[in-house]
Amino acid sequence: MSDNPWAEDRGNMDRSIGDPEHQGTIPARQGGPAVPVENGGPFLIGEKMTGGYGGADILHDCTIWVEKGEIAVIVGPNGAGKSTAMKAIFGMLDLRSGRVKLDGLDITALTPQDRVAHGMAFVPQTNNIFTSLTVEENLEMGAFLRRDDISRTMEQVYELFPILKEKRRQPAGELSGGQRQQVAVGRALMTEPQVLMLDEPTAGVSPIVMDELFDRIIEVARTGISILMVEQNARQALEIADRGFVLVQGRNAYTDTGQALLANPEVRRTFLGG
Amino acid sequence: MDLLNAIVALLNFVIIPATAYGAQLALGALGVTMIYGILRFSNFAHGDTMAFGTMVTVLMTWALQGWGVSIAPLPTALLALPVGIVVTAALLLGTDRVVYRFYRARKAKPVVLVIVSMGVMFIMNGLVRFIIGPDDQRFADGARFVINAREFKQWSGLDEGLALRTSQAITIVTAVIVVALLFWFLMRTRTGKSMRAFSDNEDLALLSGINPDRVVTITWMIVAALATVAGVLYGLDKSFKPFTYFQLLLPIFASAIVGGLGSPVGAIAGGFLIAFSEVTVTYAFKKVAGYLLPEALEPEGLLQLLSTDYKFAVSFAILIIVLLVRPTGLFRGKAV
Amino acid sequence: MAEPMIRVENLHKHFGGFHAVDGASLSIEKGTITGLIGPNGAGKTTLFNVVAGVLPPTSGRVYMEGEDITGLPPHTLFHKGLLRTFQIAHEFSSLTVRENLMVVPPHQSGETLWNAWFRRGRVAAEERAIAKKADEVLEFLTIDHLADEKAGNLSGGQKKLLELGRTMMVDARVVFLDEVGAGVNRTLLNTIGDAIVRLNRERGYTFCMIEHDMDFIKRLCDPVIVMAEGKVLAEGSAEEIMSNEAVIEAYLGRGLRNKARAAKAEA
Amino acid sequence: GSHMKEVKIGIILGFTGPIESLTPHMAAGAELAIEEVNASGLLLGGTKVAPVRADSTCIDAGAAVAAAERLVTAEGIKAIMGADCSGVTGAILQNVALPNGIVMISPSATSPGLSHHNNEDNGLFFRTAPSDARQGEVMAEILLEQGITEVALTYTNNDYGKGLADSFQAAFEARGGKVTISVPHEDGKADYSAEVGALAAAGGQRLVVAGYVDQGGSGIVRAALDTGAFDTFHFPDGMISAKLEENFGSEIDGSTGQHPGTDSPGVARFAELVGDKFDATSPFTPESYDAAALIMLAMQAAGSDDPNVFKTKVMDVANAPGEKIYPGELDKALKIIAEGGDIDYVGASAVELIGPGESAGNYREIVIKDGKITTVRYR
Amino acid sequence: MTPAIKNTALFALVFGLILATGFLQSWNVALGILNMGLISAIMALGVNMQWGYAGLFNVGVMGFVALGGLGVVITSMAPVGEAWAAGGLRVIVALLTGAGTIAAAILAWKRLKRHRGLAVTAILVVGFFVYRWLFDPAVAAIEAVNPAREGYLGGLGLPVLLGWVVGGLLAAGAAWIVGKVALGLRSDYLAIATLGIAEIIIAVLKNEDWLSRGVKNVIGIPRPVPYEIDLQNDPGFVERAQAWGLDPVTFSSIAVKLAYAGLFVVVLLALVWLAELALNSPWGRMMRAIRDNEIAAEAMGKDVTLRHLQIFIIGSAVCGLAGAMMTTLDGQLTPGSYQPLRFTFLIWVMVIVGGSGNNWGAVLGGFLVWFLWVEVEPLGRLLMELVTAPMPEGFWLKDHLLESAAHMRLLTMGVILLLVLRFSPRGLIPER
Ligand SMILES: Nc1ncnc2c1ncn2[C@@H]1O[C@H](COP(=O)(O)OP(=O)(O)OP(=O)(O)O)[C@@H](O)[C@H]1O
Ligand SMILES: Nc1ncnc2c1ncn2[C@@H]1O[C@H](COP(=O)(O)OP(=O)(O)OP(=O)(O)O)[C@@H](O)[C@H]1O
Ligand SMILES: CC(C)C[C@H](N)C(=O)O
Ligand SMILES: [Mg+2]
Ligand SMILES: [Mg+2]
Repeated sequence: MSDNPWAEDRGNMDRSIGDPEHQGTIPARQGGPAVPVENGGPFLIGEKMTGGYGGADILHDCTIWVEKGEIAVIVGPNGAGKSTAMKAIFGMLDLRSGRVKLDGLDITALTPQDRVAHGMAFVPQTNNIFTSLTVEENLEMGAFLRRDDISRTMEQVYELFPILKEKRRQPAGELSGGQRQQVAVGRALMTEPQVLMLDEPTAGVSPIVMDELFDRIIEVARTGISILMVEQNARQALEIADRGFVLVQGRNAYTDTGQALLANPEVRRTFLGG
Repeated sequence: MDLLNAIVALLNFVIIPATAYGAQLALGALGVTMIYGILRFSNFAHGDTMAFGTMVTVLMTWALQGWGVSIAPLPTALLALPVGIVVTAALLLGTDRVVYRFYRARKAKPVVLVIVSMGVMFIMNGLVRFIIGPDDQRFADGARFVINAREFKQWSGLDEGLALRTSQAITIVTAVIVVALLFWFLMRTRTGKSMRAFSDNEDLALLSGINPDRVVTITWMIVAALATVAGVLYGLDKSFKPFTYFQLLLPIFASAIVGGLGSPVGAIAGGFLIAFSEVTVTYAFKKVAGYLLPEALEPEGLLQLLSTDYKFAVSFAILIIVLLVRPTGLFRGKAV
Repeated sequence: MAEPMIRVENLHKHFGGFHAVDGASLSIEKGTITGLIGPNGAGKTTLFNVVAGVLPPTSGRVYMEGEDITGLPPHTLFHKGLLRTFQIAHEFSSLTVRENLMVVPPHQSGETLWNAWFRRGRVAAEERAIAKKADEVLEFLTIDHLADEKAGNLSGGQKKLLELGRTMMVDARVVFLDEVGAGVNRTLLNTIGDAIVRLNRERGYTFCMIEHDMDFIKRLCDPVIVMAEGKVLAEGSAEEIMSNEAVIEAYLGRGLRNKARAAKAEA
Repeated sequence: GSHMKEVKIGIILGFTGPIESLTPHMAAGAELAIEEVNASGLLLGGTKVAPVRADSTCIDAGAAVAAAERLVTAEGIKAIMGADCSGVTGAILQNVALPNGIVMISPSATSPGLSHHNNEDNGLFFRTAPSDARQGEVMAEILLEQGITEVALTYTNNDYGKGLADSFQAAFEARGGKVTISVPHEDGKADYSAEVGALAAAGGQRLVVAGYVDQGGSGIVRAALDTGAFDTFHFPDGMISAKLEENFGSEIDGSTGQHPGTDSPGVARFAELVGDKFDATSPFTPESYDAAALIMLAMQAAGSDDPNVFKTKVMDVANAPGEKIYPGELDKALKIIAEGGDIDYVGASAVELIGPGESAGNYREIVIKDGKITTVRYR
Repeated sequence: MTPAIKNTALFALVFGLILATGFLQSWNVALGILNMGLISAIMALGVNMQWGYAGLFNVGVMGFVALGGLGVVITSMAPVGEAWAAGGLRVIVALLTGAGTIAAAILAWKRLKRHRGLAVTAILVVGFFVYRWLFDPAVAAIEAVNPAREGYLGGLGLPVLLGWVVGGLLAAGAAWIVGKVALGLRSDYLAIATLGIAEIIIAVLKNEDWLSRGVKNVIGIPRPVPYEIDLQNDPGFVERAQAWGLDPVTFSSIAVKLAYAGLFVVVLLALVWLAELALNSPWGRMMRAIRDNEIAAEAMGKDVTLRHLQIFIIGSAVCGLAGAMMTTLDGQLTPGSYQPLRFTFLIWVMVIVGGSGNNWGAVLGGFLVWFLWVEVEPLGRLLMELVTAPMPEGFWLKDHLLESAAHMRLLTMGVILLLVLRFSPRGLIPER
């Protein structure tokens, strides 16, 4: 139950008066400016983040970072706070303490939209495409903040995901799960981000497409874009990761390179299914 | 048998009035559906928003008439329309600022917003009556007819007259222009697409850098324009009386829901469906049948399916039938 | 051979053009604890939802002990002894934990207004009995200290326990568990596992459980059914499944294919 | 005397609502009679009369009852000049006048349903207007005399419209006429195309509009003219006012109508008395003057402002025998009564109260000529 | 301040306001407000059951209230023998035919596999014509019976209090039909369905003269309490009044209002008692469970649709009962006066302001909002007089403001609703 007396609907399901399904969940925040800080440190870092959704804290002093052009992966049990950590880095929830820094700027105060303008892109775990818009419009929306010519980037995305070019006039809602996932990543790439954040990009995707996606992600990383992702397919993800974070109940349990974590028997046993 | 007379009678009493009424309903339903799609609640205050916009336009029209400004043969109200739209937009934005925004920020459930809109409805209802009073106001001027029934009879030599009022012609033309503009805006422009995106997936829109406040602002402005245009057209065609606008709520909602809430195409289709069924179901086909059938078969009764007492029961019946067969409305609105 | 507890025949469930369940056929034998595994989005939860009557199937049939139960509403199935828990906990958030359990027993006389008004003595007696039972269940689940807490305020794991507790309020015949283990602390998970086994042995409950934790599966389930892309991919004991090529390919995985690794090495 | 006594009379009319263009004249008519009496200073030994207005809204029974209740319990009025429309009149009578024992004289409520026999109204209710049972007959006669045998009929969907339509249809058909269709219309709707479509399809030589001029009635006429469905109409009382001329002018030339009215010498005197203060020919204005006058004359005759006392005198002063009293002669009447004489109030509308305390019914037949309402004759 | 004290204070405040009206204006007005306040409280209670207990959004309150009024008419008015003779039986047969046709159509739709569209259409068309053939002449005959005073079948001539029950049952019947249709749609479209059905009910009441005289109104409905006139003519009563130093006329109307108030209080308290018992029973727990999570409740064996239907019917019946009481108090049924703003949306304001989900909240809201609805008009006028006092006589703005004071009412209601929703979103007396 929420403590928000305005968000009560008394169980009302009446569709002729409201549309709760498509309602957003990201709370409106009062934005602030980005503040330059001392240089050095990782390219993007969420530092000692503590916070949650208004009730009890979900994250406790959680720190996540990624260097330029690197792939960082967050793994952990369900409900550990992986998605929450991503949201926190993207400014989708208020932190009680801790800060987020990007490229020498303290961006803790920025709203999510402003972070997009600062070169961050995010692909949520679910509901990550505009189902009623065509594939092409989805991509256009990705480039919403850009004022320059987007056709080149769009070509690149189509090169990366050829199937999308074929279906570009089709509403994205009609695509299969794997294709939707490609649209979602494509939309994010359209911002020409410096950091791409992916929340379980391979969820609901067949293994073949999953491999395909991992390939693409590596390719994207090679163009100098930092990648921060949450993965349930922890083994595959850690294999390609430069860095891995294991979260348990909102805390950093293990932090190491991907290979090292894979090699750690404790981690293998508890989180990777042996 | 007399095909021409039958066609003219049908045109005069069914097709032209229903088209004009349908266009007005469609414009009203478009406003409702825009709010539903983007702000995600059914706005009970929409009828009164229409009344407010029309009221401003009426006052402006009177002022213009007072100054002797006219664009005869077109009604002066068309000239006053932009003022009406601007003032209404200001009112809606103000309302959003002091009322709706608070709930939006708190992620209030749509049903809470609906109840809030009831409050706004009461206030606007009172406000309009406070300013212009509860009575009928006439503000139409300029030429009344494009085609006059009597003259048509003389000219054509038919028994049946055909009338096309200027207001009907304007209604249809304006509705076409407004709808075309709206669709061009939504389908082709960046802002329009961003609004569709917002309507589709609010969170993701935010993550794409779309500014929700801007979307909301533009939505209210479009709604103000649609409501004012719909209201003024309705007022020109019939007359302006605040209470009638409140009563339009039922057919407007029926149109929007039949078409599929949240779907602009649906709103238009719904508007015409409701208007045409209201008029045809209650029309007495005696005369038309009389022209078409040989004399021996001429009907005794009125051939009226339903007496006019129950005409708006028709909108409701259509609504139920459509929902039973297609629970999402004709054009697959958002409710799944 | 006796009729299986649940038999699913060529089941399809489409969402628009998307085939979430795409011709699945499987049986859950009486008295077993059947595991259901498969990649995310394989259609497991959807299959559950169809069997439990939450969603109507696009085509196909579901039988319970030979009786066709396709498309029956959940409350009817409940009375036939078919229960389910939810992957995302569906607690009654404004009710207390005890009330959450007390809601469950069917045919309570106090659920009829007439009795609530005019036979209060009988209702009160019944209430005491139900409350007592609820407290026993809470104690069993080690959350009796939370009995008067609003269920909305429980942690994720506790909500999962509550879900399980609800199935213990009645004499169920078959219980569908959707990821009871997810988000539940390991020691507690062992307790839950024990509870499941006990309910299975002592009360004869049949279980079908979706689970991602292979250790847990291995410990409890026989047989295990693997779903992928809406179809049944394999079936067998846990050991068989874990060495099944197709399953490894689709679900368990064995790391990335060479291409990805090569690409990485290059960089 | 040094200490002036004052008695209050409520004037409850629909100042807002569907006949708001009629009511200002009606109220002014009633107040004219009150001024006249006050000027004479002869009522009950110098008692002054104070009119108190309240809004009946014509249609909202709840609001009307509340307003009347306020006048009776808070303002302490002794009689009601009103109400105007039949529906609210019935409501006020039942819920306020009867329980509180207040005399009520309506100048314009014409519904046949208000004719109370058997003393159901405790002798408190009168009207200076005739019942529509009579108007229906007169209307049928007028039309048939003009050779009109087939009409379409539409009425405002309330007790007045429905009652009048019923009585007209019965009378018309009994005399061999034919009503092709009878369609109600709701007031306050802006769109009447469906109604006009049905009326046009049924056809008829003329369209009878038993509606209100400030409401749907005009809407129907407008739509019928625009579509060319009908060119001429027949209007009963609720439609006839200056507003009709203003709305349609010569577009409806040749249309006919009637409303309660007389050509008794009283009318001319009334017009003279009014001068250009307001429109003396507006429907129910003379009746309003008369209603107010009757209340005060009855008080004088009873020698009391207690409604339960003077209610018995209303019929006495209104009918023969006695000296005939015309508008402007109220002072004379008061004097005669004070001296113990008898009067027969004729007033502006040739008052003659019959059976249940209502006007016997004289009508003014009109025709629209060059966009003006002109009198054909009285009947 | 504990909730109990706060709630008592709120109720005390409202009754203080009514008492103040008695002292400042008149006791008649105060009792008038009290009586309608009681009726409003019952209406609010009905809506609160639907909305507060189950989240059902009913915007057709007006229709159920009107049906309650109809119940009173058909129960308590004297039967019109002549009309019954003219066509009473035929109308009944026609109505049964109509109902039978619909039942047959539904049955055909459910049973038939092939050609069912065709069969249903055929049944409906044939049924419609048979129905009209039976119905139209009967109605014409009935309405021809002394149309000025009767022209309808009249009622059963039973005691008017029985009419309250019948009113509730009529509303319940209508709710059953609406609920069957609207609650059965895949997505729930209850709001628009009730909005439409309310308008249709009013249209039926306005146009079916044979039933309740339509717009010609039924007046003179019998009363459960004595008539003022009779009291005034009763020497014993007059004596007592004079003994207490009261004017018999005023005293008689106050006595009658008090008698009504007594009846209404009994009904209200009985309803609140039943509602509270229900809410705190396993039934109430089940309803709350359904409201919290329909899917889970369904999985726990609760028939959600049936329960929704049940609560929808009960709530509507309570609204119908209140409507019957109101018609009795008015002594007349005037279909033309039913307006959604007054009978639907105002009731909603009461529920939301009072506190949805809480029976006492709804009752408080009923009293408070009704008081304001009545008193805002004179207060608004007073306010306007104050505001315009400095303006010169005859100044257009002054006249305009004074004239428009009546419209302050709607405005005030809106403002109150918004203020409560903003600062006390759970209402003045929130759900526990
Ligand atoms: N919008 C929300 N409001 C309140 N609590 C939430 C919200 N979203 C998530 N939570 C809670 O926060 C905790 C962490 O959730 P989160 O989504 O971060 O987990 P996760 O690690 O991403 O799990 P998964 O692997 O299942 O995606 C959970 O207990 C969850 O119930
Ligand atoms: N109501 C719905 N509408 C459209 N698609 C749906 C709906 N419900 C489920 N799906 C889709 O069906 C597919 C199967 O979903 P399901 O929840 O059954 O997967 P699962 O096997 O339970 O996965 P997980 O292990 O993640 O729980 C998913 O791709 C999901 O997106
Ligand atoms: C003023 C009149 C039009 C009133 C009408 N005669 C009635 O009884 O309602
Ligand atoms: Mg997650
Ligand atoms: Mg699942």
